[in-house]
Amino acid sequence: MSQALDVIARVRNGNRAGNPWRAPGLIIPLAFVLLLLAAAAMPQWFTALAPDAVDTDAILLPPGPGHWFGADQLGRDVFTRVIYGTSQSLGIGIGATLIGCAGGVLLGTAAGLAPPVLQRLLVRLIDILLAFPEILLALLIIAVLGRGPTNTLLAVGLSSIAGYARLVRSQVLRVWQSGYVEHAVSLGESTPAIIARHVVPNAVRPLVVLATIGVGNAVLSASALSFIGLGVVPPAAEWGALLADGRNFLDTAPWISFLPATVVAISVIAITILGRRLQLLLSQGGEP
Amino acid sequence: MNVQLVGRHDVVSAAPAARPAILEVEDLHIAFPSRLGPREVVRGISFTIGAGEILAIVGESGSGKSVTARALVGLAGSGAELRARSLRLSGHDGEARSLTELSERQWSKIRGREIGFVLQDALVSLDPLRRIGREVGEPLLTHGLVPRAEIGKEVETLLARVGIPDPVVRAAQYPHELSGGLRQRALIASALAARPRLLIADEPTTALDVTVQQQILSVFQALAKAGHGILLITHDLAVAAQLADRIAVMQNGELVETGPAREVLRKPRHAYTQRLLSAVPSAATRGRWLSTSGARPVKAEPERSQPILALRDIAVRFTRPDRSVTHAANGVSLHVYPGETLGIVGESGSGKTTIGKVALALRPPDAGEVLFRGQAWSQLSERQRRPLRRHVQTIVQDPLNSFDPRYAVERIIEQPLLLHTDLGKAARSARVRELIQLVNLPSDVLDRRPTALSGGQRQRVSIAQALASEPDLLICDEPVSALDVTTQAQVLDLLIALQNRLGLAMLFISHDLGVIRHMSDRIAVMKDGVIVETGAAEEVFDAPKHDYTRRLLEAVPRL
Amino acid sequence: MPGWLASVLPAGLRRLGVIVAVLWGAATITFVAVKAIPGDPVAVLTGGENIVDAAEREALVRQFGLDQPLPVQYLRYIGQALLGDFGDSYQYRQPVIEVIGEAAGPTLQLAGTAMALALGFAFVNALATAGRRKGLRTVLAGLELAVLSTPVYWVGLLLLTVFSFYLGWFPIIGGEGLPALVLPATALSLPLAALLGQVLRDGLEEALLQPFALTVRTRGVSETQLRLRHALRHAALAVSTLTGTLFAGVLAGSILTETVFGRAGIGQITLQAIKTRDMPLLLGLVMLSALVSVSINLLVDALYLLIDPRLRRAPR
Amino acid sequence: MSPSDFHTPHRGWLPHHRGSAPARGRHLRAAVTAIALLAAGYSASAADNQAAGKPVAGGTLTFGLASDTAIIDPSITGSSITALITRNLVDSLVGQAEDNRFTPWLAERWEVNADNTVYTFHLRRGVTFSDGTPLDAAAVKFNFDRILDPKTTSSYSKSLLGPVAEIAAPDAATVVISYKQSFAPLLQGLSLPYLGIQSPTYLRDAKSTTNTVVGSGPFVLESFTKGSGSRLTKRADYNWGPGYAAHQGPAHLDAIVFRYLPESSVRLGALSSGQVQAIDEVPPANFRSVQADNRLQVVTRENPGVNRSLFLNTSKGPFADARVRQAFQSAIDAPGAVKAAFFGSLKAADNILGPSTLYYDPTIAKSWGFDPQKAAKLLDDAGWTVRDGDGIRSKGGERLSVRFVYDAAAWGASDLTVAQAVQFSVKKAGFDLQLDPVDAGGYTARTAANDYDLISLYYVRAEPDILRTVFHSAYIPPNGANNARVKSLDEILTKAIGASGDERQRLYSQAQAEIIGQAYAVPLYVVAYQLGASKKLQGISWATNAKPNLYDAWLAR
Repeated sequence: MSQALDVIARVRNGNRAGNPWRAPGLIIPLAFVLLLLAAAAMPQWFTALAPDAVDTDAILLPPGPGHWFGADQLGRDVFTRVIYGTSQSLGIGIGATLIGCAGGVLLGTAAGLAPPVLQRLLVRLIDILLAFPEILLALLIIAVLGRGPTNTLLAVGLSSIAGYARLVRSQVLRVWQSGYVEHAVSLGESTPAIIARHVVPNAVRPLVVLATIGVGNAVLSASALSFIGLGVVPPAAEWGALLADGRNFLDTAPWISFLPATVVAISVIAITILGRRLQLLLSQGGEP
Repeated sequence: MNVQLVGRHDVVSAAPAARPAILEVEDLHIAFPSRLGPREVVRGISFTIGAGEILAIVGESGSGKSVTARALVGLAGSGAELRARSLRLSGHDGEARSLTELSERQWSKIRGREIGFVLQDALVSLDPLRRIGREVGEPLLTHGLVPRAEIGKEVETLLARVGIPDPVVRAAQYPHELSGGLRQRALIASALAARPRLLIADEPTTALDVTVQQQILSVFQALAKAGHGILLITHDLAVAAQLADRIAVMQNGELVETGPAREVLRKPRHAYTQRLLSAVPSAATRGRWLSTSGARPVKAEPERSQPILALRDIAVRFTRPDRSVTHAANGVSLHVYPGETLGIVGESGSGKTTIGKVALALRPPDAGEVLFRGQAWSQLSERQRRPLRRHVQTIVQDPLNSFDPRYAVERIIEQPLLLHTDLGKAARSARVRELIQLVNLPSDVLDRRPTALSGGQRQRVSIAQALASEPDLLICDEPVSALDVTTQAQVLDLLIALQNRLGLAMLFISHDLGVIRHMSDRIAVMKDGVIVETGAAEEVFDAPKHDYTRRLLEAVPRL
Repeated sequence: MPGWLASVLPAGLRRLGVIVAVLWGAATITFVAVKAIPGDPVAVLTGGENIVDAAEREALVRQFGLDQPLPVQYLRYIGQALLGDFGDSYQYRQPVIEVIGEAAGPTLQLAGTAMALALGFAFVNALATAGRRKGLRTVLAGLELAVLSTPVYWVGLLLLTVFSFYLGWFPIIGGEGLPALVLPATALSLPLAALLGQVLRDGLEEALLQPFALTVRTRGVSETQLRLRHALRHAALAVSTLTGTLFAGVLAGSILTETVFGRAGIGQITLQAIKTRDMPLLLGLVMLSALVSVSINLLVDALYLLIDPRLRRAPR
Repeated sequence: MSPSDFHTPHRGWLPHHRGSAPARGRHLRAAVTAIALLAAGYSASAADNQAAGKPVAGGTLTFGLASDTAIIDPSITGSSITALITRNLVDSLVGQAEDNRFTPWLAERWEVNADNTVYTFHLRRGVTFSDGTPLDAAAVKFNFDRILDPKTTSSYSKSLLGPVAEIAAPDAATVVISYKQSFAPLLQGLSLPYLGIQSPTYLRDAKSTTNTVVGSGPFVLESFTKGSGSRLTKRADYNWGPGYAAHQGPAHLDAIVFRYLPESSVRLGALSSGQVQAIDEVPPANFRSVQADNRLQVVTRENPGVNRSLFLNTSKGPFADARVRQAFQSAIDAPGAVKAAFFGSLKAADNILGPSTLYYDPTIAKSWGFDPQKAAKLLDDAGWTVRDGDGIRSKGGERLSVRFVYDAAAWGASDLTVAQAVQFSVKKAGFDLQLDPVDAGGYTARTAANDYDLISLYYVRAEPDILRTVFHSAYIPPNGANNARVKSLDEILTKAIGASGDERQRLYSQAQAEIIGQAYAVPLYVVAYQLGASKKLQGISWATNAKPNLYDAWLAR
């Protein structure tokens, strides 16, 4: 998937010149993501209701005052569930990305800098892992570990390691062969210092952007797992689970799935735009 | 290699005396939109080019010369605004037409057909994924000049015309399979294909070695003789001097001086032209400053008893992907004495950069050894060598490559201090400021990133960094090749001043014979990994012993 | 034999070795994973019923070779897998190869159509908007972003609701016939098209910024010809870096799309193999996907050589 | 009503309801005598009121199914979907009418000896399989021998045959099945498609039977694709329909197409847009709208037997304490949850047994119900007094949390809704009910290892003896489905097998009272088969296992 990330990240934004901090394209998604983070941390600020509160008087109530996003088949407030789902979904998204990146950096750095024999083995390992499409790997991991939010997080995260690792390795090799690493040698820096001070930081730099976009993708992956019934366990209000639940009511109560789906899409869009902006900043020298 | 101009005299069979104008430019302005309103990069320039005439526009980067060239084919860039009192091109039909206000469709009839365009470095200027033949034939196809079936034949004629041997074979090859010179000829052939009367050549020889450059220049000469009008865009006064009938000097979007080549070079009227001319290093400039007038203090004759750096019988081998072995260096022995500058000159692929790396102990030699101050240097383990590295520092062509992109200037210069001194934070900061002053940089560059600096400033930062550890030997690999003439002059002056002041020894690697001659006490000429000739600078230049040296010297265009 | 082939051949053999290593690794990882899945394989074999008595249980265990020690099971499995024999599916009581073979048809049909659609969308979109038509470019880039940010299954359900339930243009049900293929193929193709479109446009824009594009323009070649004759090949190189992602996208997409549209196929049996721990089938599917994935990579490398002469090391 | 088929509507892939089977072989034996006494259960009006028109021949019926089956050979699977489909492909020795009578089919007549150990069947003549092979005693014997052969890996069909001593074919038209001990449920088992007779020629030659069936039924299997569906076409020369059928001769329909449509919205959309004429598992949310649609009909067949209930593990954890179980029972608002999940299309259960089960005790309903105060008091009494920020109780530092283990694949969206409603309901009382979805293998492993607090099951069977399967200590997992791990009911349930009349009724009432009173289980709802169909589809009759028979069905023009 990180190949895709790379691609998404590489896609150019229209106004390359100009101060990227000032563009509205940054402020709006940034504000939205901050809002999401706030909702994840403090859901009770956004809604007075409980996400699992069954209300038999409100079953399948359409959106309106009191229930902004309507109510589901148990009369639970959909808006409240979306808000509470934020921490689940974003948590899985961020956690999985962290796992993927951390594992990717470790494996990728080792596969780029280890002694030749070990290096070849690790490269082969990455190749092997890459031969599994991520979804298959995630499904296998779920099958071994069982369902649940933590396991979803692990499955999505672990399955993305290989992609990140390959990227990190190529970056590590690029940096290792770069002029400034050679120059650092000629300045008299020691190899561990070079790796720690130059190679890893510079190799990991492009990862920041990819990771941002990766969070969005991990949210989508987790929701796909929920959709095929291998995601979180009810009554967790994870976004994918909300969508999956609501699909039985597409014709009678479309809001149960439509509004959460919109939130998912807007969130992922916001995160992706943020990532691209970040990349723009980095590519312009990183001076805010 | 001789250029045969067989056949084809469909171009004007020139009577140079008459020289009817092919292109007339009067009061051309080009502006680009920016946040502060339109920014004029070309401000009211005028010139004409007659048939069989070569006009060179000479200028430094940012002077607006390339934009001018591109504007003439309607490709100045998106958003460019063109304004001219008159911009007239005389076409094949003899009718003059205005190049202002053309639609894209009208332009595409001009491009290639009326004006041929040759860019720098054919490796990237020819589509790398297509065969030479198809690239050269494309204008024919586009303008429908020749039936499809005959294009191949026509392409062969074209290739032969620009002096490419075995045109049938070459047409079937890809750009990367050709040498730089052949490639550039192919590029010229493609510009000639649709038989335009006017050729525009934008730095057509910049990426080439001098000997190859010489060949390409003669192609242009032959073309002019055949009646083509040629607009040559170059930064290199010597190239302009050799090729052009007339020279126009451009600075900040204006033509500050235009005139017959000899006149402009011999009796420059404008101060900028004068500065430009005096900044070019050459035999004549030894012993004086380039960037300012006045003689420079005479350097003490170096003590040549014990070399600071000695290369003994160095060989470096590379294994190609096809398993064949090439020697980047073979039996190279060199000595650098304290306080002197040893220049290594050679064309691309001669192995001079490899020698630089070996001298820096960045690459172990496959045979031979390097001694530093008579002690083992290349034989040491990296751990043993590390503390000694402070004494040998390097300056490279593009300092951006050698700076960690995350670091600001202060951190860059501080780096050797952290490694080799135990100065405290405050002391380091003070030392960094000293060094910055030493290389004539204002202290406000310290918190900037190198990407935000100009090329000359960057090279100064890299010099400051190299000096931070108080080295005895500087290894400079093409340190000024990426710089404009005037900037190059300042950097060279700085290096010489520092050498005088600090008693540095320098191993100075360059392809530019002028620069080498200006800088070096002694010179080594390299070819194909072997040193063909060494000696004192005057000796080598005035009485070359080796054939290759002679050829090299002959190929250098002179002012 | 063309000269470059001779120099490519040893590299080709090395690649073959790598492929075998990758397949073996994938098989091993899956074997370990499958053995690590908790629970009793016999329960799956018998559909979870404890109805079988000890003797029958033993018969089943013996029939599926589960009584052997793990290393023996592993070796036998690897050995048979080499011969293309993955044993019988627990769930379908049929050779895995046959089960996969049956499911492959509909999935190939779906994936092939979706890929064709996606390529079509992407090419038109990229050619039309790379480096020009700013307004349209913004709109399409926005749409691409929206599609990539919306769950695939959700897109499928929306298409279904709108075009089948409300408009009635396409049949809801079905695995047969062209009309039944339209919606699932579209749903599957949209994210692929978005991704491809972005990369293609990106590749085109990058190619158009190269010096050679300027040369081509100075020859009087039209903008469209420049794209078709020159830039597209360069962009195709950029697209090929994406194949792994595309393949993964097709598999993930087919699992979801087949579920939404009730189509038979590889996606369905993969899901079921996971849900029911049908280990032989799961192993077979993983090997299939690894095989397809390495084959695609190989094919792309070959294409690369075909498109980019710089990669062929021809003796001068 | 069917005494044996207890796994009707679930959405899983695996053929059977997990854990439901262990006692199957045994509970069948005692059941048969009672069957004839049973009245037909609840039957919906729509199905019976449509016999108005005269049957029309022709047309293709497309039937949308919520579940798929992996194997179409009825002899080696227990899948209810396979049963539904193959009922049209294979004939049985005997038929069973809706009123539970056994009627002739492939067997013209039969004799059973007094102690139910020897069954003699006299076969109808002139019957052929669709591949031309004639049906004779040898063919029947071949089928049954194959099922009994361990290599066939048959499990359910084999259990229906019971502990056979010998199968004999003394002449071409006579089959004798004999047992060492009495085995009463054979006729009922024989009437099911799982013991339908297939062509021996085909069975002998086929490499694999997973995808094909060749029988003597009114339809021929034209194609079967896993994950997609199957297509059946009429056999024109069919002339040996079951005795209970409304007509003889070929079927009315030209063809039947079964389509696997797992998404409920898709299934419903296909029905309302006319692309299919019948679906199973009508989505509860749409139940009313389908009913209200004058082109459509919904037929609900309530299942007798053990209602969908939660079984509380009495052997360990918080539920070892009867007061905690009772509190749990009282904390659940089952009618509310069921109403929410099924939109009134199913009835909340008021007892462990469904109302159409023999000896169902209607008085039990009044003895329990949703009562939060009672739940709170019971928990206080039991010492679970501390409540944390979420309202969850604890005792001595231990949280009152209980794990509900279920097989995710066999658990539909509506059941999930019920579970979540229950979860919220008991949370208010202070229980932390954790849903713990596992797959089939995991489910078996967890129940066998006694690693759960709750399990949910239901059983389709009209005989109250079914209680023995669920509450007799002999069936504590891994030996059966006594997931409550109850031991105290052994005596009552054993005695009840041999008892008769009022005594038997009294014993079963006593058992029902204890199960509810001691809160071994919390009944949730009465399970039913729901058929949504176009009104054009007529002539459907019902098998005793609550599945539609399509032989008599026809499509009005």
